[in-house]
Amino acid sequence: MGLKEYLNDIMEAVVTTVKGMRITAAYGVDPKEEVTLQYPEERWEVPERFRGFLHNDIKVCTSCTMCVKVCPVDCISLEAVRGADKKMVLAFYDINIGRCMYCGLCVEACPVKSLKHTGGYERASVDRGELILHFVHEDAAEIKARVARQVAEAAAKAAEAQAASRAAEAPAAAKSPEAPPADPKAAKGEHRE
Amino acid sequence: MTGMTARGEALRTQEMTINMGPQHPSTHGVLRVILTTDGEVVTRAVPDVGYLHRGLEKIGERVTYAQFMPFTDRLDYLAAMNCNCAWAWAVEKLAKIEVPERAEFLRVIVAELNRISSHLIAFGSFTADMGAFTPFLYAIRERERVNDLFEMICGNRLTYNYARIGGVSGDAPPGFLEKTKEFLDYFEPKIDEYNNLISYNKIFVHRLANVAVIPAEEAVAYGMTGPNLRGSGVPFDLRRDEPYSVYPKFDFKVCVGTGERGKLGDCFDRYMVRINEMRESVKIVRQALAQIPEGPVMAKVPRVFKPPAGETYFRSECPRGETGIYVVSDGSANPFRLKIRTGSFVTMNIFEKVTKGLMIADIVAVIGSFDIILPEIDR
Amino acid sequence: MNGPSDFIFYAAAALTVGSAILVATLPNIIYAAVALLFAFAGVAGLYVFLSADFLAATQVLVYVGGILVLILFAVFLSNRLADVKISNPGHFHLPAAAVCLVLFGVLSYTAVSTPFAVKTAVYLPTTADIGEMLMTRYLLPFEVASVLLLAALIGAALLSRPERGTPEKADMEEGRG
Amino acid sequence: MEALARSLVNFVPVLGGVPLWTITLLVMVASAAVVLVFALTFEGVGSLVLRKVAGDIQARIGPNRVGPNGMLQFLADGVKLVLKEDIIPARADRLLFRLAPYFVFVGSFAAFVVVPFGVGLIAADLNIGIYYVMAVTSLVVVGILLAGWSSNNKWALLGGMRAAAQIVSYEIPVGMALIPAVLVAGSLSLQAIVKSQGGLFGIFGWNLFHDPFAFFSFLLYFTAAQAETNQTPFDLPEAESELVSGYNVEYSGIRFGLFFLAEFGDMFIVAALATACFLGGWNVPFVSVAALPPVWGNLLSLGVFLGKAFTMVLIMMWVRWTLPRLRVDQLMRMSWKYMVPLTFVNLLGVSLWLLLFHGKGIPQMIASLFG
Repeated sequence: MGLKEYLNDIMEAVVTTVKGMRITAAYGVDPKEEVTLQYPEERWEVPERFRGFLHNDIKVCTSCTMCVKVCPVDCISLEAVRGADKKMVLAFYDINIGRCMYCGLCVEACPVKSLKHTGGYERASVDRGELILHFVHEDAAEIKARVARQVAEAAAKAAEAQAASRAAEAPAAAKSPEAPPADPKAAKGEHRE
Repeated sequence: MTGMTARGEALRTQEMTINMGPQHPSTHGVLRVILTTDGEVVTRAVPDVGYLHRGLEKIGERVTYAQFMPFTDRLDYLAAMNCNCAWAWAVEKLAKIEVPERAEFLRVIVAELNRISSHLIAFGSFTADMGAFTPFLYAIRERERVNDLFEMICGNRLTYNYARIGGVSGDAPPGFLEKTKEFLDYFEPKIDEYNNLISYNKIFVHRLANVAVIPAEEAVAYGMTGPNLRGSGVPFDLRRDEPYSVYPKFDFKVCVGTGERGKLGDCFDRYMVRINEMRESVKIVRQALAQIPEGPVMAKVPRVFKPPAGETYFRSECPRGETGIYVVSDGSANPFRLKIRTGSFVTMNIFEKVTKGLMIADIVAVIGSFDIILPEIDR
Repeated sequence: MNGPSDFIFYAAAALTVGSAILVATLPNIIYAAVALLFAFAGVAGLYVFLSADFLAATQVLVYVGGILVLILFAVFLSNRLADVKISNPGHFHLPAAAVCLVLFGVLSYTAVSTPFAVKTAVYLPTTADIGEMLMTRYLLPFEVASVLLLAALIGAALLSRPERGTPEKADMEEGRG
Repeated sequence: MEALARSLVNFVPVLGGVPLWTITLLVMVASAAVVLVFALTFEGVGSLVLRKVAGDIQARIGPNRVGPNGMLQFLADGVKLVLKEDIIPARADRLLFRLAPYFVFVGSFAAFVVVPFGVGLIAADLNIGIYYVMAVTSLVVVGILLAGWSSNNKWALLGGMRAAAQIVSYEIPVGMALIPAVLVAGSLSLQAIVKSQGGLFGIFGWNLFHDPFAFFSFLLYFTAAQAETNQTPFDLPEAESELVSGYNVEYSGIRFGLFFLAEFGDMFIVAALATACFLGGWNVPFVSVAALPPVWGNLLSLGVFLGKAFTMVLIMMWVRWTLPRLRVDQLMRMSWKYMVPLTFVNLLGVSLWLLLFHGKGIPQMIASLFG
C-alpha cells in the first residue's frame, strides 16, 4: 500500500462518514420527518377494503355453508336447522378469530353478502374463548328445540289440514297418519360444520 | 491460528463450537447455524434448517386450488404478492385460463411494488446486521407506504391474498394508481439517499467487499437464482429471459454485480444488485401505470374449479430468486402433487462453502447478503 | 502520622500480602489472576503512600491494564471454558516453603537492620522529575530497556504470524482478500 | 481535600474539636457522593437523550410515555432495572459473575474524580490527572473480560475477548492523542491543562486552534476514545447483531444496569476529556471566570463545561446512529495501521511546532502581531 493510497483511504473514510452524518443530521433537526403514529390516541383511517374481523349479518345469512367450505383453516362453524317455512334457521354461527387468517375467501364466497370484513382489529384477550365470535346470541339447544317445536306444530297443523281435507274428500278413508316425530325430520335438514 | 513452538511443531488452539440461532437477531428468522470457530475465524458453518417447517406443499394437496392462495402469502411473507401471483400464474398455466389484461397489469404493479418493499427489508435488515440501525428504520418507513398501497387495494398489510385464479380479487380502487405514482416519485430519490448514507460508506464497503465471493460458474452450478445469481455477474432474469405475464411490454435493465468495490460476486455486489433493482422496479411500475388498460379483472372461472388432469411447472422471478411451482392435477378440485422451489432454500446450499475462513461478523454479512427468509427455506 | 493513615497503610499492605498469598495458593487460575489484580491495587496504594502518584498510576495502567489482561487473555485462549477448576496446581510444597522462609528471613533482617531515613511525607508532583531523570541520567538504561521490549515485540509478532503459503492462510485470503 | 477540610474548620469554628482527618474523610465522602450523583444523573438522562436523538434521526419519536414528553423514562428504566429479577446462569462462575460489573462500574466512575467541572469544581485535582484516567479505566477491561468469561456463554466470551483486545489496542492512540494537550500545558493535571487554554478571550486559546497538529489530535483522540469505550461504530464487544449482546448477554437487573451506567459514564468521560484537553474546558469565551466571585465563577464555568461536554456527547450519539460497525480485524488494523502511526506523527508534529515556535500557537502568534 503506497502512501497515497493510505491517505486516500483515510480521506474516503472521513468523506463518506461526513456524507452519512449530514443525512442523519438533516433528519435529526427536521421534526416534520416523524412518521410514527401515536397509536392509542391517533388512528389511521381504515381503508374501505380493510380485512378486519368478520361479521355475519345473520338476518341475511341463508346458512348455505359456502363460507365454511371455502375457509382454508376451518375457523367458521355453523349449524342450521330447517325451519317450519322450509328456510334454514341458524342454531349457531361461530367464527374463531384466533384461527382466522383474514384471507377474505369466505367473504368472496358468500352469495348473499351477509358475511363482511369489518374495520375492527383490536381484540387482545387473555382467554382464547373470547376469541370465538358468536353471531347467534341465543343458546343453540333452545333454538333447535324451538324450531323443532315449530316444525312439529306446523306438521301437526298440516296433518290436521290434510286430514280435514281428506276427511271431507273421503270420510270413509283410514285414519290419518301420525304426525312424524319432530326430531329426526329436523335433523335431516341440519347442517353441521 | 497456527504458530510454531520452539521445537517446530504446530501449536493449535482449541476450536469452539457455537450455536448461532435459531434465536439470534441476525439469522433473519429461525435459521440455526452451527459454527466451528477458531477464535473469531469460522472454520465451518453448517446451516440447520427446518425450524419453520409447516408442510406447505402437503397442505396444498389437501386444499383446493383457490384455498391455497392464502397459504402462498406465508411462503415468503415479505413478498407475498409475488408468491400469490406465482401460484395464480401456475394454476392458470395448468388450466389454460386466459386472464384479462388489466388483471395482469395490476399483478405486475403489485408484484414490482412488493419487490421494492422486499428489497427494502433486505437492505434495511442488512444494514442493521452491519450495525447501522438508522437505515433500517428509513427502509421500514418507505415500506409502510407500500403497505398502505397494498392495504388500499387488497385490505391487508402483510398477507395480501390479492391474486385469484383467473385474475385479482379486486380492481384498483379509485386513487390507487395515482397514489402509486406519488409513492414512486417520493421513493426514487430515497435510493440515492441510501447510497449516500450507507452504501458507499467506507466501513460498510469494507465489511462487504471481497467477503464470500461466489464466482459466476459456481453460482450457476449451485442453482442460485435471483439477485444472488445476478450479484455474481450472471445476467439472468426470468422476467426477461423467460417472460411471463405482461413483462415483455416493459423496458427494464437486468441488474448484475459489477465488482465495483471488490471481486465480482462478493457481498457488496449482491447488495448493490438489490439497490439497483429497486430502481428498475420503479421503472417497470411507471411503465405499467402508463399502459394499464381498462377492462375486467377477473376471468370466467367456475366456482368449483377443477383443472384438467396434467402437470405444469411455472417459474417466476421473486425477490429472493426463482419461485418455481410444480403442480400435478388429477382432474379433481385439489392438486394431486405440489412442489415449490424457492430461491432462499437453494441459495442456502452454498452457504457452508462460502463461509469457510470468514469471521463471525462475516457470517452475519453473508446471511444478510443472501437475503434469505426462513419460511421459504423451510416451507 | 496519626491513626487513619496508619490504618489505611496497614489495610493496603494486608491487601497486597493477602492477595499475593491467594495468587500462589488458589487452585483456579482465573481466581488467582483476580487476586493478582488486588495485589497490584494494594501495591499501587502503597506507592500513593510514598507520594509516588505517578508510579501508582503506572502500576495500575501497566500491570492491571496490560499484564493482567494479557494473563487473562492467555488463560481464556488456552483453556477450555469448563476446565479451569484445578488449573493452577501447586507442586513441591515443602521446598517452596523452605525457600520462602529463607527469603522472608533475609528480607526481614534487611528491613529491620536498615536505618530508614524517616521524614515527613511532602506531597510533591513527581512526574516532571521522573521525566527529567529518564531523559538525562537514566537515558541509557531507559533506551536499552525499550530496545529489549522492541525485540520482544518483533519476536512475538514473528512467532504468532502464520507461515506464508499454508492452506489456512490461503483460505483466509481467498475469503477476505 | 485536606486544604478544603482545613478551610472548613477555619470557617465553622464548631468543628474545631473534631480531628482534621475525620473532616477530611467526610469531605472526601461528600465530594465522592456529589460526583456519583452527578454521574448517575448524567447516565440516566444520557440514556433518555440517546433514545430521543435516535428517535429524531430515525424519523420517529422515541420514548414519550413516561412523564411529559417521555422525560421521566429514565426513572422508569432505572426502577425496572433495580426491580428486575437478577438471574445468574446455573453454570456461571458465581463469584466472578457478581464481581465483574463492579469492576466495570468502578473503573468508569473513578475517572469522574478528576474531571474539572469548573474553576474550583474538581473532586481531586491530581497532578497526574490524564494519566490517572488512563490507569483507572483499564480496570474496565478486567471487568469486561471477567464478565465475558464468568457467564459461561460463548457469545459473552467472544465479546469479552473482543473488548479486551480493543481496549488494550486503543489505549495507545488515546494516550498519544492526548499528549499534545499535555505538552502545551506542561502538566498532566487536567486543571492545569484547562487553565493553559484560558488566554485570548477564552476561545482562541483552545488547544483545538493551537496548531494544525493539535486539531488533528482532537479528531484522532475523539475517534480512538470512542473505540476505547466501545461506542458505535466500534461497539464490537456487544455487537447485538453478531454477538447478540456480547459480554453482558447473561446479565439482568441491576448488574446489567451497572454495565449500562458504565457505558454512559465512559461516554461522558470521553467528552469531558475532549472538552478539557482541546475545547478549553470550563473557560468561558470572552469572560474571565477566575476573576468573578467564586460562586458565580464556578456556576458559569460549570455550565460552560457541561455545555461543551454535552455537545460532544450529542456528536457521539449522532455518529452512533449513522455508522455501521467495523469487523474485528478491521478494528485492529485501524488501530495499529492507522491510529497509532497517525497519532505518533501528530505527536511529532506538535513537539516540533512547540520547539520551533516556542510553545506559541497560531492564535497567539496572530495576537502578538497586533501587539
